[in-house]
Amino acid sequence: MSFEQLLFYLFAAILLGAGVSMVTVRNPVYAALSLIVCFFTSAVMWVMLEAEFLGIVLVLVYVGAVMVLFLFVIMMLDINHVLLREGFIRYLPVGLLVAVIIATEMILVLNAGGFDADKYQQAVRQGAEFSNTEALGEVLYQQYLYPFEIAAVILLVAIIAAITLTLRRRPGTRSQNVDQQIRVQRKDRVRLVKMETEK
Amino acid sequence: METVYLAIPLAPLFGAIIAGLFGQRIGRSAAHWITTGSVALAFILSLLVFKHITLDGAAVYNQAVYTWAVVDNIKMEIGFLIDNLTVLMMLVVTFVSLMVHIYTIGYMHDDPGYQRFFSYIALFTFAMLMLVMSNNFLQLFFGWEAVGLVSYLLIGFWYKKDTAVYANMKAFIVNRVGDFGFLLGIAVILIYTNSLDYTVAFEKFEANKIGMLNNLPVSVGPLSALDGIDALDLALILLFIGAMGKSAQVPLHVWLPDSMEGPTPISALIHAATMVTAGIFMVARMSPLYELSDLALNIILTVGATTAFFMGLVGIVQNDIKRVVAYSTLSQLGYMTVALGASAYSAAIFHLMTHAFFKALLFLAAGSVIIAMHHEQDIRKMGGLRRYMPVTYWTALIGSLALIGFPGFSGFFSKDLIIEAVHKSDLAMAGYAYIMVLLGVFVTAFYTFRMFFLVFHGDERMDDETLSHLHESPKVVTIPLILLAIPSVLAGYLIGSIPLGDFFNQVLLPAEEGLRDVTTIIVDESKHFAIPDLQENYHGVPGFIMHGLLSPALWLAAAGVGLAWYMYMKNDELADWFYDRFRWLHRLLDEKYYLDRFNQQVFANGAVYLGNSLWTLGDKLLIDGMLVNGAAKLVSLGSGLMSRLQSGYLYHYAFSMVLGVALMVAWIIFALSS
Amino acid sequence: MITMSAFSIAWPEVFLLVALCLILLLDLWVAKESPILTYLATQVALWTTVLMVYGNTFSRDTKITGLGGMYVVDEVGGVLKISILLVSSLSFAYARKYLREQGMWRGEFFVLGLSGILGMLIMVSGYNLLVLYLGLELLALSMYALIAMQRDNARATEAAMKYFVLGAIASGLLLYGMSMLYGMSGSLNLAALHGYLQSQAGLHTNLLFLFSLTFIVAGVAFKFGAVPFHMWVPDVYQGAPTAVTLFLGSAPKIAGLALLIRLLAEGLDAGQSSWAQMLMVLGVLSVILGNLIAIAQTSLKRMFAYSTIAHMGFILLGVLSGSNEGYSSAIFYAIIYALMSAGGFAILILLGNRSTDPDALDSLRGLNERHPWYAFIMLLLLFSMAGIPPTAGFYAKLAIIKVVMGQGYLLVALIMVLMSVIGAFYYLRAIKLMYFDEPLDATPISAEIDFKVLFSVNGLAMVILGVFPGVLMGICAAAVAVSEL
Amino acid sequence: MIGLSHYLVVAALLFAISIAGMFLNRKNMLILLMCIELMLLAVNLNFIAFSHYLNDMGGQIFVFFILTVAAAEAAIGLAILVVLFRNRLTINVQELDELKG
Amino acid sequence: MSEWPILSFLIWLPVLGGIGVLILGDRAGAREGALVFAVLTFLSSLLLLTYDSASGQMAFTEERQWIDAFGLQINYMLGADGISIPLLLLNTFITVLVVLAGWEVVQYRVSQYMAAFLIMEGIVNGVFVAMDAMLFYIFFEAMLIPLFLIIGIWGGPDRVYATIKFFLYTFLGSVFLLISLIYLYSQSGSFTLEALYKQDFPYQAQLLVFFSFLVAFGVKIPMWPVHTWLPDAHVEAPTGGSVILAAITLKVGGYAFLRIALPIVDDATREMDWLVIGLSLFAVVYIGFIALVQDDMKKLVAYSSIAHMGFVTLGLFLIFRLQATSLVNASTSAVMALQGSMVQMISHGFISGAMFLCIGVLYDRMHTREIRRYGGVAGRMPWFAAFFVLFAMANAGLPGTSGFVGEFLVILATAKANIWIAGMAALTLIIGAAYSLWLVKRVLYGKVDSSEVDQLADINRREFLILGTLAVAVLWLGLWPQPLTDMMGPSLDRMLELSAPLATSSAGGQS
Repeated sequence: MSFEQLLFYLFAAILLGAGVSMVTVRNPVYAALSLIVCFFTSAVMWVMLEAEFLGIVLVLVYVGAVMVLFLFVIMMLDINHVLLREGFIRYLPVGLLVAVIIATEMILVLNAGGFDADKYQQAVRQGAEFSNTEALGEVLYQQYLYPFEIAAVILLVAIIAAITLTLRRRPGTRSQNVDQQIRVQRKDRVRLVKMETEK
Repeated sequence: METVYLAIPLAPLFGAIIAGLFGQRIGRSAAHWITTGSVALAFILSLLVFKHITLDGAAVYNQAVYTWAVVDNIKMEIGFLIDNLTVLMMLVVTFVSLMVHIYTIGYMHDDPGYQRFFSYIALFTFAMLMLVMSNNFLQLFFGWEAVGLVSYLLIGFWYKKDTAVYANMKAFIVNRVGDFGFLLGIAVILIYTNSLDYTVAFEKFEANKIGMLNNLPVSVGPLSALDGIDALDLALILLFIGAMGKSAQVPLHVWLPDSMEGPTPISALIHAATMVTAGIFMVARMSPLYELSDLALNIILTVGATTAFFMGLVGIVQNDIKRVVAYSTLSQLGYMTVALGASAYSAAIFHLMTHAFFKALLFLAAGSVIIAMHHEQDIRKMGGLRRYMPVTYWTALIGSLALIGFPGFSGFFSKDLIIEAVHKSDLAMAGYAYIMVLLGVFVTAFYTFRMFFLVFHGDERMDDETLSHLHESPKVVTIPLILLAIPSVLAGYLIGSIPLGDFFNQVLLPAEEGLRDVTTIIVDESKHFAIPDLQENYHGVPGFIMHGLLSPALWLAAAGVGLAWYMYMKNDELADWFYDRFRWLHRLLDEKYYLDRFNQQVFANGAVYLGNSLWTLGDKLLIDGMLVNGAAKLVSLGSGLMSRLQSGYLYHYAFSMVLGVALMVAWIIFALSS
Repeated sequence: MITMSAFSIAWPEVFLLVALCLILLLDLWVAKESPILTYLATQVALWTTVLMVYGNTFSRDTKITGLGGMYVVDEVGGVLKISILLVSSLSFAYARKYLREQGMWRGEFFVLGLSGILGMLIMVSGYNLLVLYLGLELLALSMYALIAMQRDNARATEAAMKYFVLGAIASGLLLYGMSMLYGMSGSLNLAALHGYLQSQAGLHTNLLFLFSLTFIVAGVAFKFGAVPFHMWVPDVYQGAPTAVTLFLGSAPKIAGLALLIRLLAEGLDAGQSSWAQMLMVLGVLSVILGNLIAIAQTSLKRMFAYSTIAHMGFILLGVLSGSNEGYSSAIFYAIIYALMSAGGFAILILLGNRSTDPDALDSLRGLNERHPWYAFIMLLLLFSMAGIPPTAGFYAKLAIIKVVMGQGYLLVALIMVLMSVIGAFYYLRAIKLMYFDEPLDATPISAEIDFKVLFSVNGLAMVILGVFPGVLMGICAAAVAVSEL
Repeated sequence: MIGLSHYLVVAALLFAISIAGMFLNRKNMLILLMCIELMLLAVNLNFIAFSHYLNDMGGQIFVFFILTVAAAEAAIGLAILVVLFRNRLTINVQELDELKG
Repeated sequence: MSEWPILSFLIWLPVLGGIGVLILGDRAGAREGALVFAVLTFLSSLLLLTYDSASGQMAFTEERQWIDAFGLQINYMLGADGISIPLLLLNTFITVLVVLAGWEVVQYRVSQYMAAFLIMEGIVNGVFVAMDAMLFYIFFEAMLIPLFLIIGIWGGPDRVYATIKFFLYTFLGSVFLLISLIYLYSQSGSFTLEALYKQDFPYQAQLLVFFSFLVAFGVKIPMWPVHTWLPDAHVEAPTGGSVILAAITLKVGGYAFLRIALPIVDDATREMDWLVIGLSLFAVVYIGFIALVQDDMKKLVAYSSIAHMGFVTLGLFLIFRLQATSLVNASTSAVMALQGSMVQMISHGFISGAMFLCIGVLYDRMHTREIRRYGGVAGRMPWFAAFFVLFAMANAGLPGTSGFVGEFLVILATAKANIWIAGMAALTLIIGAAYSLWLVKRVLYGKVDSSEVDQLADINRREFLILGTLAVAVLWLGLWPQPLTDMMGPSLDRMLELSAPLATSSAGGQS
């Protein structure tokens, strides 16, 4: 078994293990952490696949930004995570069953030999002088300019959306909404309620 | 002449329309003047035609008036066939109708529906004339149904009377049963002759007489199940079923007695003199066909004989004056039918004529009595009326004598002729028929005079109130009685010229080679020699009377009268004795052989029951309940269940998506691996 | 090497993006005083884009690609884009009343709406798996935001959450399929993909291809809301603010069809025999399930949601033939459907006012009493949805059924018609409420003139298109014919 | 020697785990979001493996964009989550069933 | 033929009129406007009488390319011949009466009411003149919409059930029609009827198509066992609705059988005629008995309509057997059967319409259709009674009224094919009389024992006018049907030639 294989199996194991723990641990913080582990390990795998830049990005952007965001939210809405696993065992068999079925199906297909074609065999190894980042950059900015722009729009939209959804005035500050006041009508303020007489 | 022919039916129609639509506006007298006038006109014109055709011996008129429709190259027309038979009928119809019109003026005097009544009877006259003047089956059926309609309207004239509206519905529906056969008969004839014209039918059937079934289309379809039955027989029997309906032959007679719920004048006009004889007329008209089928003739003979005797029998136990007359009508119609069966068509028509006169007379007389009795019709509550209403008495006597066939009176000639004919006939059923008609004579005599004595003789059994007002009826009533009494006596003396003469031997259409010439009435001498025989040894009226005196019929009649006189004038214990002794018989007759009850139970209630069960089980339960609403319920049930799938839980949704993919993948894997 | 000038081919999209940013600023600075401005600007932007698309598309006579083969211009695209834009502008016009009454009037609505539309346009002319995916996401993200915009409306947020999670899963599936395709062909470009698959023999037995196909179809089916990927539709339709539902329910369906056509008809047409079967299963299931469940509904929005599922089933069944007729009739159906559903939801906006945001089927009660004309328009819309001639809906169904029978799927055709009989039932029930029942409340129905006019036109269009369906049909057919799919 | 299919299998397993996670966890919306991230991760692994074995940059580009979009998605998702929490004071998936039928 | 597109005019004039009335709204003039349009349409439909019936060919034809896309070619193709023209006239005529009938009675949403009927008229005209199968289908379906609303809005208490039942029933029937039309198109490449006549389809396919036709048109006519929508619909519908339903829409089914089912899938029809004949006879008897026991007047008349339409189908489907009869004389009477059916349709249009109008007259006064609530009406409403008796008698097929002609011809023709069938059919003489007269007896005759009946006022001028016109029509058709039969004859010959030509017909005549 070559060193590479060793690495692969090791990290694959960690990756999957972390994944499993993510869906099984009771504390969301642990879940987030195990997800981070997933990211790390897969970053390693990507590097093994000579996608260094993306590996770095994954760690920086994901672990650095997204997961932090997750954790932030977790902290913000502190949830009673004792309840979080109620009935977990009950659904476990079904969940496992589904997962197993899916997995077996996929593996069946993937190992059916579709990818034994020799065009997948000669994965050329670049030399040390090769810069994945540069290559990526060239392709990105020369061929994939259009998607790049779209991605920009997506981010813009994400910003707008996030703000629209979450930004709200402080409850304390008093300010009047003029057009509301102008448009107000009787039925907005007065509501006739019909009630049962108490027995 | 065409215009005259046209005018004869149209005049009453015109009168009817005027009186009917504008009756309220023009008032009572105007209404009866117009209608009576129009009928009178029709009568006079008929006389004119009589002179033209019969006396001057003009050729038979057989023309279309207008084409009703041409379908599938078959001309369906409205047209007239005017020969002696027609003329005779026209005279009878218009005359009696005229009498009844006049009579009605008095009889219905203070009835709110005065105008309506007149328009009806005028309308009836029109319909009846169309019927008798027709030269094709279509128009025959038209008239056939039209008279039925009018009789329906007239029976139910007093529509507030439940019995009346029940009777008129019964009458129409029973007649419809007859028409059912009649229409099919016409259809079969059409199949064979491809035409609805009388003469064509006569010709074609004459051309290929017997066993036409084999080379004819009816072999298509299950009629082949009727193989062996000559299609002609079939057609004629079906037609006769129609006649049975109209002419109230057993078992389709049930409507006639009930029809007495209508006003008396129409009982006289429709249910004695004219409409009910339509069947007789039709068969006579079809004689060229009926001559070809012994089977049909036998059936006719049997039915007629049965009616003649058994209906008369019922007449004995009736106490309603009109019903007695009605049953006598039934039995007289039976006589005519018997005559037809014995292929003594001329005799039948002759009796039809005489009967029209004396029966109308009897009815009108009864009506006059009823007026006097303030619409009391029970003969047990009458008696001794002779003193109070002489005219009615005498005319009634004449009528009764004519009815029982007292020598010299019209009835005698016609009835004896029939009995003789039956006697001479050698059809299979002739023997049975002969006995029946003979017994019938006795019965007739008995019930007729039972009624007569109970009404006019003996002590007055009515209450003093009515007794105080008893008086003879007004002129408008009595005049028609007298006018009708005359022919009731004299009509008989035409025997030499009409039934036994060559009155009916007019050629309808010229003979072609291989065919006999078709005349109004054809009797196949080779087989049915009754009438020819009688014609030979007929030596004038006196001889006929002499011969009559020796025949059993007369003595039976005498016996009947005598018995009646003894039982109801001398000692009435006898009646009670009979009553006690033959209680069952009395019951049977009183219940009219339970026929009405049977019809009511089986047909009327049966139909309703069937309808209800079909409706509730078939339509409501099976189709609507199970199929239609059932399907709807099923769908809504299914949708309810399916909407449960939408649990609202995110993981279920996700699960369903994943499951979908998983299944699709599984599907392809299996599809490829297999 | 792609230079900025290359973007000239995509100038409708570019313009729309610019307009979007401008409107964002406009809303920030000006709209405080006159909120109407944002709306007007949006409409102007949309209509200008329409003109641009028209000029951009129909000035050329053949299909051309640009931006490194990632952007395609053809007549189908043109027709789809224009209809998307028009329908969207219609939905905005309807939305206005709702937004004002429900206190939802914020510039972001229009901005996000526009970004969604931009996403659709990108999808329509995307000629590369990546571009299609990005377009899809752009649309999806805007939609999530729009749905959740009514922040203090629990139902809306629930709907948004559900839509978000399921949508993410769906795009995950789609991506997985794309990755597989990429793995097989080594290319993301549809043209290349097409070429590669053409070269492959025995594609319909190629396990990997079918595998990836399954995921692709699943991803697209989700956008359509075809069974079993339909679960989001009813909840989202009901939960979302009516204005958003209206928008979500109309234009994106056309975009979804575009995605379907680009991916399956152009990219994977070699595997038509295979995906046809999948689409058939999904389509039949949708037609059955949608119509059946719709009967049980008491909420109008939810009922429309299920009926949408059924309609989408029809579209899928139309596409599966893989023939030009099929595609064009599917496009025809999609356009007609978009109009119908826009009108259908508009009635709810119409019935609503400051105090009420109607959703129940009963809110239609006695509409004929309250306002005969609106009732009549709604009647036309409903009959059109039920597919009763002489309304446009009938011809849409007719065309699809004809295509299906042309393929020899008699049984499928039978199921379709039988289900549309069942479907007729719940539309009739709605009509019954409007015409045969007494109104619950007699509050007068008020709307501004533009709303009235648009609503009337929308309804009458169903009849006009029903009497002269030839025109639109012709356009669709011609477009498909020219752009050699 | 590590072949393409090794990576693919790992990705597949990851995918399956994420799906199982979605189904198993009925309480915490956050875990659901994380599962989505996991799913995308699996896809990314696919792409990168392919791009490596095909010597084609396209795959990596795709991953690049997926990362971008995923980030955006996460942002919006979390935003919605927060709003949801504000409305319901819970992010319990099981209590998210007001809309059904 | 004529430069002026009279047929299009007949379709679109009333439709536009209806829209006009709708826009006019409930303010005054809705009635007058509707009347004007109805009369205008009627008058212009009289122009069709210029049709030269001897030819038997399609006349007044119009043809326009309408839809040509997605491989669908639908033509706006109109034409009228001796078969359609009488039905057209019937339709335009009845509509006028219906508008009059609703004059005072309808007070709720008058404009919508009138508009619905006008639009209905236009659509039905379309059905009768469409020469393109798909066009026919479109009109055939479109009919449902106005009728649905008429019954639903102005209907009785149980109207919702009735109207939805009616709609779904008929819709279910017609979707099969749609499928088979598309199939026929895919085979022959054209929707025009003429083309479909020429095309010869494989037998198995014909069989399927035939059954779909049977369902589609059988529901419309309606035939047993798919008739149950009719009584409900009639009972709930307003008077005008019932009249249109009975007088016009039922005819569409018969017309469709004659124009589409018989000629296009003739082989299958020939093989299957026993089925339809059986069903028809069953209808005549079974339904007759059911009609007997109804205690709701409208239900009674509705059921009697079904029985009468049984005669229509009987006549239509006998032609094959008739053509197969080997005869001593030339005629096979097949034409007679067709004539009978057509006349029966027209006359039933008059009679049933009249009956429902009569019931309407009573209903407007007493607001009940329960027979037992009546009795002795004749005393209070003599004129009404006269009309009612006349129409009841016509309903019972009394000679001299139109009701007789059709039954007479059909029975005569039937007897030629098979005397037993004729016998069964002729039972209607008895049953028909029974239920008609029993109705008359219970409603008109007897003592007046309810105060309401005692209050009844006789018919007013308007009602008199309506019933009077119908009475004239009924009598005219009964006393002199020749103009009608002459007009239809040649066209029917043509249809017969298309459906059951003598040469081939002997093949499968009996089965």
